[in-house]
Amino acid sequence: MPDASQTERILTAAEAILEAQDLALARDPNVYLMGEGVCDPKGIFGTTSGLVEKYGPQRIVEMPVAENGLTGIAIGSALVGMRPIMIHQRVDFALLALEQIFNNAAKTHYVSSGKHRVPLVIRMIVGRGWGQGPAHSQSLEAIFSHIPGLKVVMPATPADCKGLLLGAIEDGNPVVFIEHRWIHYVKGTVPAGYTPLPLDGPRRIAEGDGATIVATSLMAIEARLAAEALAEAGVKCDVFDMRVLRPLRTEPIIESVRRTGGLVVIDSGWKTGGFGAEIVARIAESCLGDLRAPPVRLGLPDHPTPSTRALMEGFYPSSDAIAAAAGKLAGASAAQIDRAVSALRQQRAKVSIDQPNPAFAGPF
Amino acid sequence: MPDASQTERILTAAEAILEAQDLALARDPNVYLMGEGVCDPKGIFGTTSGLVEKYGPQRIVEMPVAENGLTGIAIGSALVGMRPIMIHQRVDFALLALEQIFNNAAKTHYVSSGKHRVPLVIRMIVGRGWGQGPAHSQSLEAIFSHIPGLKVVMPATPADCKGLLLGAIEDGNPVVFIEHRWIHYVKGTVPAGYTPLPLDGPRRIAEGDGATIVATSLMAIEARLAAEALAEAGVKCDVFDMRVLRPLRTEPIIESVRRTGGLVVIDSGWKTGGFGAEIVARIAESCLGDLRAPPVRLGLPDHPTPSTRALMEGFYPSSDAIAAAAGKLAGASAAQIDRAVSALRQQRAKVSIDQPNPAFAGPF
Amino acid sequence: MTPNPITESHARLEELVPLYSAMRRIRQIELEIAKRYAEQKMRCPVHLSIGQEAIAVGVCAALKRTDQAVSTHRCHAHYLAKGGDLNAMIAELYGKSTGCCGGRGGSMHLFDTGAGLLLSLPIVASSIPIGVGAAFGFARRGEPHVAVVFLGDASLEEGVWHESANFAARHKLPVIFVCENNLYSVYTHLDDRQPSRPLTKLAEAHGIRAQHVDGNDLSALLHVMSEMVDQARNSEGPSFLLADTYRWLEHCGPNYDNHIGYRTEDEFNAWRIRCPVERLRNKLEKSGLWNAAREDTLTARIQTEIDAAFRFAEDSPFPELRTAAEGVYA
Amino acid sequence: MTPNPITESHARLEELVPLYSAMRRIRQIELEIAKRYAEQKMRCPVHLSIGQEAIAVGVCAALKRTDQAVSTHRCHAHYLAKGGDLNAMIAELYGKSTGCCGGRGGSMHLFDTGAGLLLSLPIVASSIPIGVGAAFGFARRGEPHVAVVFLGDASLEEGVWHESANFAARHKLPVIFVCENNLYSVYTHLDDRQPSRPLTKLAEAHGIRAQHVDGNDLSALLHVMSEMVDQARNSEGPSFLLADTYRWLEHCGPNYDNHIGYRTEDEFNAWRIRCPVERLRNKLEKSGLWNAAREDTLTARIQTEIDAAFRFAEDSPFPELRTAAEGVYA
Ligand SMILES: Cc1ncc(C[n+]2csc(CCOP(=O)(O)OP(=O)(O)O)c2C)c(N)n1
Ligand SMILES: Cc1ncc(C[n+]2csc(CCOP(=O)(O)OP(=O)(O)O)c2C)c(N)n1
Ligand SMILES: [Mg+2]
Ligand SMILES: [Mg+2]
Repeated sequence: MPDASQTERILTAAEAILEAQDLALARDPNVYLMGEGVCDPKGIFGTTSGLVEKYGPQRIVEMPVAENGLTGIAIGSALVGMRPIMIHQRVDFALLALEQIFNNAAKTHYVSSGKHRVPLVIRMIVGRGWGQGPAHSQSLEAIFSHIPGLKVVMPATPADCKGLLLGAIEDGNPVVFIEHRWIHYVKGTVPAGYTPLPLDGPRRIAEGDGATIVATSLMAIEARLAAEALAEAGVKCDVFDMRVLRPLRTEPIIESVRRTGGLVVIDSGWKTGGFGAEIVARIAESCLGDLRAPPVRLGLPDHPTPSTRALMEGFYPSSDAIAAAAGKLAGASAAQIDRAVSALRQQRAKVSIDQPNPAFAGPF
Repeated sequence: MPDASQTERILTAAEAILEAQDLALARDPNVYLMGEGVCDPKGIFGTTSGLVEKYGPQRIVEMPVAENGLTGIAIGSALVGMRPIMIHQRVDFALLALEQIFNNAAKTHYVSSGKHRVPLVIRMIVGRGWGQGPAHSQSLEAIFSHIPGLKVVMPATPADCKGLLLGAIEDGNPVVFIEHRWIHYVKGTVPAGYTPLPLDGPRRIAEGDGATIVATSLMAIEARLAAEALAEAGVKCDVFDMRVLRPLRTEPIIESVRRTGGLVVIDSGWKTGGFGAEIVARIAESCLGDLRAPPVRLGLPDHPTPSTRALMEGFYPSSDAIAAAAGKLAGASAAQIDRAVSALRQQRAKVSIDQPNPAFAGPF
Repeated sequence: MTPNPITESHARLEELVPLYSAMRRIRQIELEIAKRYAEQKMRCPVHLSIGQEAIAVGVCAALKRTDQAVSTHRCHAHYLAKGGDLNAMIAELYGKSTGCCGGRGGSMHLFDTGAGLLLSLPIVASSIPIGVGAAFGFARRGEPHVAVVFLGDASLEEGVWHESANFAARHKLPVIFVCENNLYSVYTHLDDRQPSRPLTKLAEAHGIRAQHVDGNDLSALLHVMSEMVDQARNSEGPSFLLADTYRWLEHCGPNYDNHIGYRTEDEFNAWRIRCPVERLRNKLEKSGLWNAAREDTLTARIQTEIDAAFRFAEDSPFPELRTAAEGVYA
Repeated sequence: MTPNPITESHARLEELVPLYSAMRRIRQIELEIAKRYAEQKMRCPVHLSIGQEAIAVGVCAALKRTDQAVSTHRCHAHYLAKGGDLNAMIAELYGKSTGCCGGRGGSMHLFDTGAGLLLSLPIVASSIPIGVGAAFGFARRGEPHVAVVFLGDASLEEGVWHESANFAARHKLPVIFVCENNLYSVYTHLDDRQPSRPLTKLAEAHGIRAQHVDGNDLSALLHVMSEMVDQARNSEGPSFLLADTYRWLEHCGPNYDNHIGYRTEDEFNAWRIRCPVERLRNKLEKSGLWNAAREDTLTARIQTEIDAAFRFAEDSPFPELRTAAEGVYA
């Protein structure tokens, strides 16, 4: 039980991530950080700031720009007892390292019949907005989630950023930890101390029998906003923040869909072949008869991310689109849906489409 | 219309692929082949045999073992007017090249607002059996199919191997052409001459109102066997050979499911997050009300490929499992299903689980 | 290791006058981008080349328009030096439909095949094999063009550089690798990323000729580059040009950042006085080829061009939203 | 370029007797695998090391059991020379539960941390960074072990080799890269893949000490390797050992394949007479340290061991099907 003093600790997710790493480094001498920029003055969007001063360059390891090789090096070190945390400032950079991640990180435990372990955390950050463009904004969780042997975590709250990251570092397996850049700014209560969370799947973050909304990372925040606005309009929905995409636990979602009869899934990445397809498929397999209407998937359309914000409108699913879809599934009246959608649009209009918050002014 | 002489041309798929490349090389001086082993005596399982003698090493380019760089080189050459065909003896090797494939091959046309084109075909071969093990047998079509800007083709017949490969070489886009190693041995009628096929999606290869079976590559062959055995037992099913996974055209499947009310999808790769999930999701979105029973997905279980054949039983979906699933969906009697399944099992028992055919004796 | 000095005649100096103007133009454009960045109308990351202009200009001066270069995230100077259209560049930064990529690319994707800047890419080292591939295409098609690959010191850490170099050497391709060593990858010094040894050895290991040049000395760059271009055109294979230089502003964005702690004011100042623009101006002035009046005229002419370009960008329409999904496939 | 010759004393020759036996053992085991492959009980690709045994033995003789090596698809000799269990290796080829990976890996995945063969991997060059990572771990944990990376000549074409070498050099890690240059990648000659220049330059480019050795001369290998191990243990950083050798059989499988056309019978014969096993035997015989009787005894002893290993493999149970999905996660 968190006590009163803990519930008052408000941190940004970036601070929560920094705190988790600090605690892990302090606790286990085998933990080390490796990434391009881990020691620099910007400290990976502040998530590694101060650590090199505290733990030294032997444990906060500045990395050459060589993602594949350094992933293999991290794996090799893990095989002899280290616990590396590797960091990529963009998910996109990890594309260079997939051979190491898919073959060596993911499979070595299995292939060795359990003799080897690869306790490796790979943090990677999804870029969005301010012209990040086609190769600095990809959210590739669908790809990682396809590979047995990997665990895939996408936190949405500061508390989860801390707790799930600690859980990932404690885990004996390779964990791909995908952070949305805009989540870094989110503030929330974070318990003090060493408080790892199990990597155990979805959490219900709103309740209701209207429809079931399933989302990850930033999309879980949009989904919660949507549910709140719908609730204001008199329609209550279940919202699940997936948190852990692999191993995939869908029981709570199945239970919910059985009750609500409606499903909206929101992908952070491309909809086609996205993570949401797996959720829809599992629901269709498990409780087809409970679906009162076709499930709805939201996600990125089938094209690369354009740099210009002029082509951005509607590119990312937003709370109003989620509210519209969920409201309809829940059988809300047009007036109710309208009320929720316009409230959300008003809210959104305060910040430009390519900024995480009004204070943001580039350059990345 | 193919004339009689054409319908008598029986080739293996490997021969059909060789013929397609030969025709394309003869026709367009900008076409060239590049791969590890394209010039060697084994000629990529015979699919490039004789080409270097005919076209010379300037056009049949032996490649250093450097998949990422050479993919970029192929892309660069495509940007200045060449039409490269790149070949990987295993899909797994392409993991090293995903940055180039996903970012540069897939996105350059879009990002350039149409000014650049990347007419690049990347052939990659799925290994199976004879102890190929975890890193020489992956079927990663789900990953490629997730990326806008790529086309993804998985042929199942010699005629499609030839026609779709010619179509892919003619296409102005990057095409990932995934060949199952066991398909190479399949024989069938192949039309003579330069006969490209449009990359236009699923083809119905068996007809019936019992259930709809959707599969790719070798699994389409297993599915056809299943449908044949079911038909013998009095149950007829629609079978679709997907052929093209991206861009994805599902209209014929939707039409079929509306009629049959049942869907079985078979993945060549891992089921979780596989291509089949997308098919199921689209069907649930498009014709939920027509599904009389939950859709069934078959595919690889959630673990790496073990090398030993002792752990192989049931690893790959086979015709009998497909027949059982489809028969049940079609409302067949237990006796009918039994009859089909046992016929298929008898057929299967003639070849060992880790061999494409009885003649195969290693080493790869 | 200090690069080889190059001596020059007055005649050669005269040839440098237009190149001086080209450098000055790039400097002034980059400064204007920096100045206007805070307006928040260029809503994309910008990696300015201030301090490094001599390399872009010296290298491109040795090329023909039909030769194709590829570049990186830090591509403004290369695009401009290779003859890219200023209007289309500024419009691209503004995300407008008149941008060289129709606004879809932003500042890290400046493409102009017509001018011979085939593309620039934001993933470190990702464009290296593309450039080698262009050279391979030229060779196979029997075209006399040369490909140039601009790369940063950090690119040399990516395996794909070596894979590309090996192939270029094996096939004696007409490609020139131009490495701008500005000592940093973002905020990380070369010494924190690589062992101490001459960077030229990385090319020589692949059997590629390498030369080390003062990257702030336009004249030296042009001299060495011209030789390399001749060799490439004569089917003598690839070369590697290592050019030492320094980035004045922050890695990404419009500001000076010597105060944040990753480098010293002293280091910056030592490079500041080696400004490639001032150095050449001094030389030209000493030779009577340049003076304050010409400088003023040049400044004014460039400013007129710049103002027009920004006006063009501001006045240009954004791409229409309905086009967002178009052009995924050819 | 010919490698440096090494001279040796009689005392040193005596030390070579057990290493000769080790080479002979590996040769005999590999020949037995080749002989029995047609039985179709070893149902996985096999990449035999016949002709290359000296490198495995010479390198591992300079190591302690606690040092860790990593290897490639062609790993049998490395596994055996490093002290891996023969029974577990043959059982692995048979896909049995008693295999060193429980049958899950097959011949390209021979893992035995206890013996110091951390792993072998079938993707070319994929184990290189793993070995460097092990060295990094040793250094960070203050453990005195050395890591050895066995790699083929084709590995040097993969970018990841360079990425790994750069990091190893930058951090002066206790790792030794042992490159077996057998001139071929599958059926493709080095000259078709790389430009002509000494392969040692690829290591030296990263500031790594390199030595070129006759890879069929066990004594030379041991000598150079011992020096490199000392340097690694003394925190003097990584080394690169280039060893020329030749693969006698086909790339993958049990047969001779000189007739299929990718190499000549002459080339094969030139290497055949440089057989590492025969060479050392001749030397030992000349020094009176070996004779036909000892050879016969050795052959018989090894054959007994081999027969037992194959019996062990044949008698061992397959893993149970119900375990197929187990152990995906720790
Ligand atoms: C593969 C990859 N890793 C990391 C990055 C982030 N990144 C962008 S620019 C840069 C530094 C590149 O340094 P250098 O090549 O020396 O060029 P410079 O910025 O100095 O011009 C890095 C690491 C990236 N874009 N791509
Ligand atoms: C990334 C990758 N590309 C291609 C292959 C196919 N392949 C297996 S072994 C081999 C040749 C390797 O040659 P070398 O490194 O010289 O080792 P050798 O076989 O001569 O011992 C190749 C290309 C592979 N396993 N991995
Ligand atoms: Mg730099
Ligand atoms: Mg070799």
